[in-house]
Amino acid sequence: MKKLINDPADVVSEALRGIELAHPSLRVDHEHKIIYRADAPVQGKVGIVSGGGSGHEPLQGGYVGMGGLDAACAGEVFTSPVPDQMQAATKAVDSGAGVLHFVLNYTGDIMNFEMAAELAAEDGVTVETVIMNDDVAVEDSLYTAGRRGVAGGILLNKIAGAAAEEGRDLSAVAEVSRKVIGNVRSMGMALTSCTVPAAGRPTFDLPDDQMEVGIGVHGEPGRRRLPVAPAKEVAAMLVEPVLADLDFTAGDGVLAFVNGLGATPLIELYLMYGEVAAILEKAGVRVARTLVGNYFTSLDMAGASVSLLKLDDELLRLWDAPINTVAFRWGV
Amino acid sequence: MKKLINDPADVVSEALRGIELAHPSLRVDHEHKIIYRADAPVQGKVGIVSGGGSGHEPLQGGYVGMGGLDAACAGEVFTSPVPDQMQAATKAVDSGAGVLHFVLNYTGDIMNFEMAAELAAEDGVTVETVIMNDDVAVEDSLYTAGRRGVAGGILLNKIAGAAAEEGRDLSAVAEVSRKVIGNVRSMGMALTSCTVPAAGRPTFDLPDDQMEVGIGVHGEPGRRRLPVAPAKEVAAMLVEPVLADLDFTAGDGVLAFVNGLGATPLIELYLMYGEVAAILEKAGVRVARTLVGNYFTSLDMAGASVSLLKLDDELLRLWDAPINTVAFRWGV
Amino acid sequence: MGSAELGRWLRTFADEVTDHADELTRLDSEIGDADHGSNMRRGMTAVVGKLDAAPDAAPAALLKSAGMTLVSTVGGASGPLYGTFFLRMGTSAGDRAEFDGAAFAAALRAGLEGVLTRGKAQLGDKTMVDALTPAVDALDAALADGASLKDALRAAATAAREGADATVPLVARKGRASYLGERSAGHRDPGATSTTLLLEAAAESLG
Amino acid sequence: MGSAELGRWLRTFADEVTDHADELTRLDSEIGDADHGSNMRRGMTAVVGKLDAAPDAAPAALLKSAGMTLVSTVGGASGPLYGTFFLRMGTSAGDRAEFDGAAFAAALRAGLEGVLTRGKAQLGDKTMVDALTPAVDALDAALADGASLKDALRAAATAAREGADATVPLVARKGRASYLGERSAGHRDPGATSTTLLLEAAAESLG
Ligand SMILES: Nc1ncnc2c1ncn2[C@@H]1O[C@H](COP(=O)(O)OP(=O)(O)O)[C@@H](O)[C@H]1O
Ligand SMILES: Nc1ncnc2c1ncn2[C@@H]1O[C@H](COP(=O)(O)OP(=O)(O)O)[C@@H](O)[C@H]1O
Ligand SMILES: [Mg+2]
Ligand SMILES: [Mg+2]
Ligand SMILES: [Mg+2]
Ligand SMILES: [Mg+2]
Repeated sequence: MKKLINDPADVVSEALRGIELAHPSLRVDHEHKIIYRADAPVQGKVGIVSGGGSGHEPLQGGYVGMGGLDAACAGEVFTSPVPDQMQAATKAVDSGAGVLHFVLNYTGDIMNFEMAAELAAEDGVTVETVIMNDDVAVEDSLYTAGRRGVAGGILLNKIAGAAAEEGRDLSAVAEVSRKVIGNVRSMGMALTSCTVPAAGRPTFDLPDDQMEVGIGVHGEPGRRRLPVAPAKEVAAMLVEPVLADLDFTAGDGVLAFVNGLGATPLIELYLMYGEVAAILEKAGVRVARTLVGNYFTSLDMAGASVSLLKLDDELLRLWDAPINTVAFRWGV
Repeated sequence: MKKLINDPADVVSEALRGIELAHPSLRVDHEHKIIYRADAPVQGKVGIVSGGGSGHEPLQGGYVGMGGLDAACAGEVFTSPVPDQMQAATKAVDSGAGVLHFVLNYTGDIMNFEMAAELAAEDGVTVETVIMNDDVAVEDSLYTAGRRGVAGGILLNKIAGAAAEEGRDLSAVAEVSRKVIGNVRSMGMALTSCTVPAAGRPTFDLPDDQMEVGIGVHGEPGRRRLPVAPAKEVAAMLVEPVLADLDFTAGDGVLAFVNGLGATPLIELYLMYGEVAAILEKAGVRVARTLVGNYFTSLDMAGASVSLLKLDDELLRLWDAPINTVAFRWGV
Repeated sequence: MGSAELGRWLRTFADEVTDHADELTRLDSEIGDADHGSNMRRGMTAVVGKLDAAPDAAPAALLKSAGMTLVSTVGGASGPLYGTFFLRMGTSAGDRAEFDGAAFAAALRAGLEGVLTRGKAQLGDKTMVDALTPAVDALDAALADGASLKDALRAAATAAREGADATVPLVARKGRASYLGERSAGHRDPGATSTTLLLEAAAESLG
Repeated sequence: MGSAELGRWLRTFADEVTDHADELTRLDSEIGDADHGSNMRRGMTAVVGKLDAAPDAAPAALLKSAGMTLVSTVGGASGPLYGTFFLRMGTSAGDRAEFDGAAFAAALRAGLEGVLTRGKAQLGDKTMVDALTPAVDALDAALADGASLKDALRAAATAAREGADATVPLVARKGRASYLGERSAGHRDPGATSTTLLLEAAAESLG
């Protein structure tokens, strides 16, 4: 394993130190591994707390700030944070307007946020929870853990953050959040595995001529292993299942999001976006907004995911609203 | 080679297509492979043209826009653009106030920009050229090609772009550009090689327990090959030669810039920044601004570079001035 | 048995988890995200720290503190699940200072119930439940047959291992492995494997 | 010789460059940035396209168009250098339709001068100059000794290859390889190698 780290056990806490030093607009609770916007709690505003395993850059902290999250809880690499973290964050960002929990649909995240919500209730904080499950690679069913939450969570951060900034109340912010979740679908693929620092070796072995399609964001192997294909074909493998799962032709167009998994250069992501845009055009899907870059990575995995969010006036306006975070900044 | 591409020969042109589709604020001349800010030429403003080999994300185009560059010429991967490109860009962005050429100090870039300046002169455009050479890994001497231009060029784009936006004249913008060049120093290292699409295999082989220190940004091997070391030691190897080359304790503090070479996750870059900040503090260097991320990459190389820019009131103000580009956006 | 024995059990489990951390992580890398070994090691190391800090806590307090510690330090799926398991054992311990076999079996069953409510998994979903359920059943049965606690725990450990072995051919329906669909078959479930270590530690250090 | 022979020379060089593109890129990956082969192939392929488009251009026009095409399609260091080389050859050709040995040698020397002015490299800096200089000198010397153009070009090609071989032990002082300092020693210079192909193509197709 080749990484710019010290003791693998300290990766998360040492990265948090760097984030705090690099971004005066953020406050870090090192004991609980929580990244706060410096001015939290914001009076009268619904608080938004997210959290998840570390290793997904720009880290949860990249979306903390005005127009985004109030707090992000960083778990160990690829391990959901613990209830104490969410409890502390929930208490800290509640200004009385209540707190919304953003959870990606993984068993661990669900259970830890569930326990945190139980504890927060004892603290007298009203908590609502929304669960992102946008990954069309996973078949949904009552008897399984359901679909994973992947890159769509980034779009949720932005749009719900803007809604909260507008001063909407808890149920209204939760409502628009559920609308985003209902309107977004994603699909990803990997050219290489990632290497978890504590594990020290790649999570899975992938021959030089193979790729994993329908990949998770924690190095879980994908649904299928296929021969490596040209970008044009890979784009089709990602976009088609997304289009098949929801009608994106209706409405006011889509936000098209090509996300990098960490080690794939931007030049390839833009090339991929060119292919995605061509497929969408053929499918009669109008692109109203575009996002291309490494916004929800899996450590050093090479690969990409495509997400489509069906827009309407409200979502479009909230997407365009000002935001001031490490990862997204516009209008200020 | 595993990449999300089609024919390796088309990587640059296909990526440009994606960039144009993703960013309405940019205009792309596909014949000449030039990325323009959509409103160029800006009346009365000095034009700024940069260019270089592709493969350095967020591509030259990432710094094109209000408060940044007017045009960026994209060469083949790691190959400087040709004079025709710079000639066309220079003509297109000149509003009569003259055009400044930003060149990174590589023989190819120097010669191609030189020829372009000769051609632009024949077109009746006044051109000034500034050459970035911030890499302390290379010994400077009259008899060699001199120091390479590396990540410091990004800081130049921002600061000179702001000066031009203020309406300063050509010589004034060139003057502040030379101040930046005089005040910035960089040093980089790599954990892995990168793979040039057309070459199809890693530029150099690096054993699992070795790293290259004093690396170039085109996969040129570094000055020394050393055993892999903890981040704390790597940070020292990068910061110390930078501090040894210029006194950064004087003045109004520094801009500290930890740059990723492409495949190194942000979590490692922030961890590295924590180490860099600790060393600077010990050395009595005050950090006034920080930049951490993949701002000048080498395709899919894993590694990082550290740049320090000595600030004064003027540079600080120009750094903070509004900018609206793909890579940097604030104040608007 | 009392706090001393329970403490020995947890310490033995901690040693087992540490010795097998790489194996557990490797299993998790095949159908999960390569962290079960480091998760459990991190958690049980913290539990041992708590034991050292409060050596003479009563059984209920000891078990609850172990549960809280796991919840607070592990995260992931295994944190809440193992945490709930020990919390419920603690509740079932009530204020008794000593356990007989029946009381210990009842506590284990309470822990299992906790895991089922928290995780909503059923037998055959390819989770730790597939090791824990047969183990608790085997313990009850052996005690009912009048076996000594030691022998009964041995039977429970064997049942746990058999249950974990039986997860290999299964297609996961809960947890991260479920995302693999058919591809999850042919691999041993990491959580069922760590649960086997828990029962083996009991057989070794209790009764 | 006239345009026909010059065209043959350029086409032969283009073939050589294409056949050796991987080798040139490999050499460049050792002390440069792994693109010299693809750069030269891209450029010479374009030159051949221009030749096909304007089959009966006069020598000066033909050489200048080759130079302009290389400048416009190659980039990097080799684009301006090889481009300037052919541009200067074209200028030196003036309006003559036919070259004798002396005139061709004079044109090559003019090209060399162009490379020196553009690149400011000196003999021994580990660049294409280390192959081109001895080649041009050898051509002059052989012609002065009354050798046939064919033999003189063979001597030039041999001198170029020896010059390229001699770059192996050198520490580069110009170009990308200079960044390696001492580490640049022990590797053959890519540009000197492609220049050898240029001279070998001349020996094969001219005189
Ligand atoms: N719903 C569930 N019910 C019971 N056990 C579960 C459930 N989901 C997962 N597990 C167990 O948790 C184990 C994985 O634990 P771990 O890897 O530490 O957490 P994570 O999957 O969050 O990384 C699985 O092997 C499985 O035995
Ligand atoms: N200043 C110079 N003068 C003469 N030749 C040079 C000079 N700099 C570089 N070269 C030649 O150019 C070759 C490299 O060409 P190429 O790889 O195509 O360009 P780049 O180095 O820009 O990638 C070197 O091997 C060397 O022979
Ligand atoms: Mg996990
Ligand atoms: Mg090059
Ligand atoms: Mg796991
Ligand atoms: Mg080269």
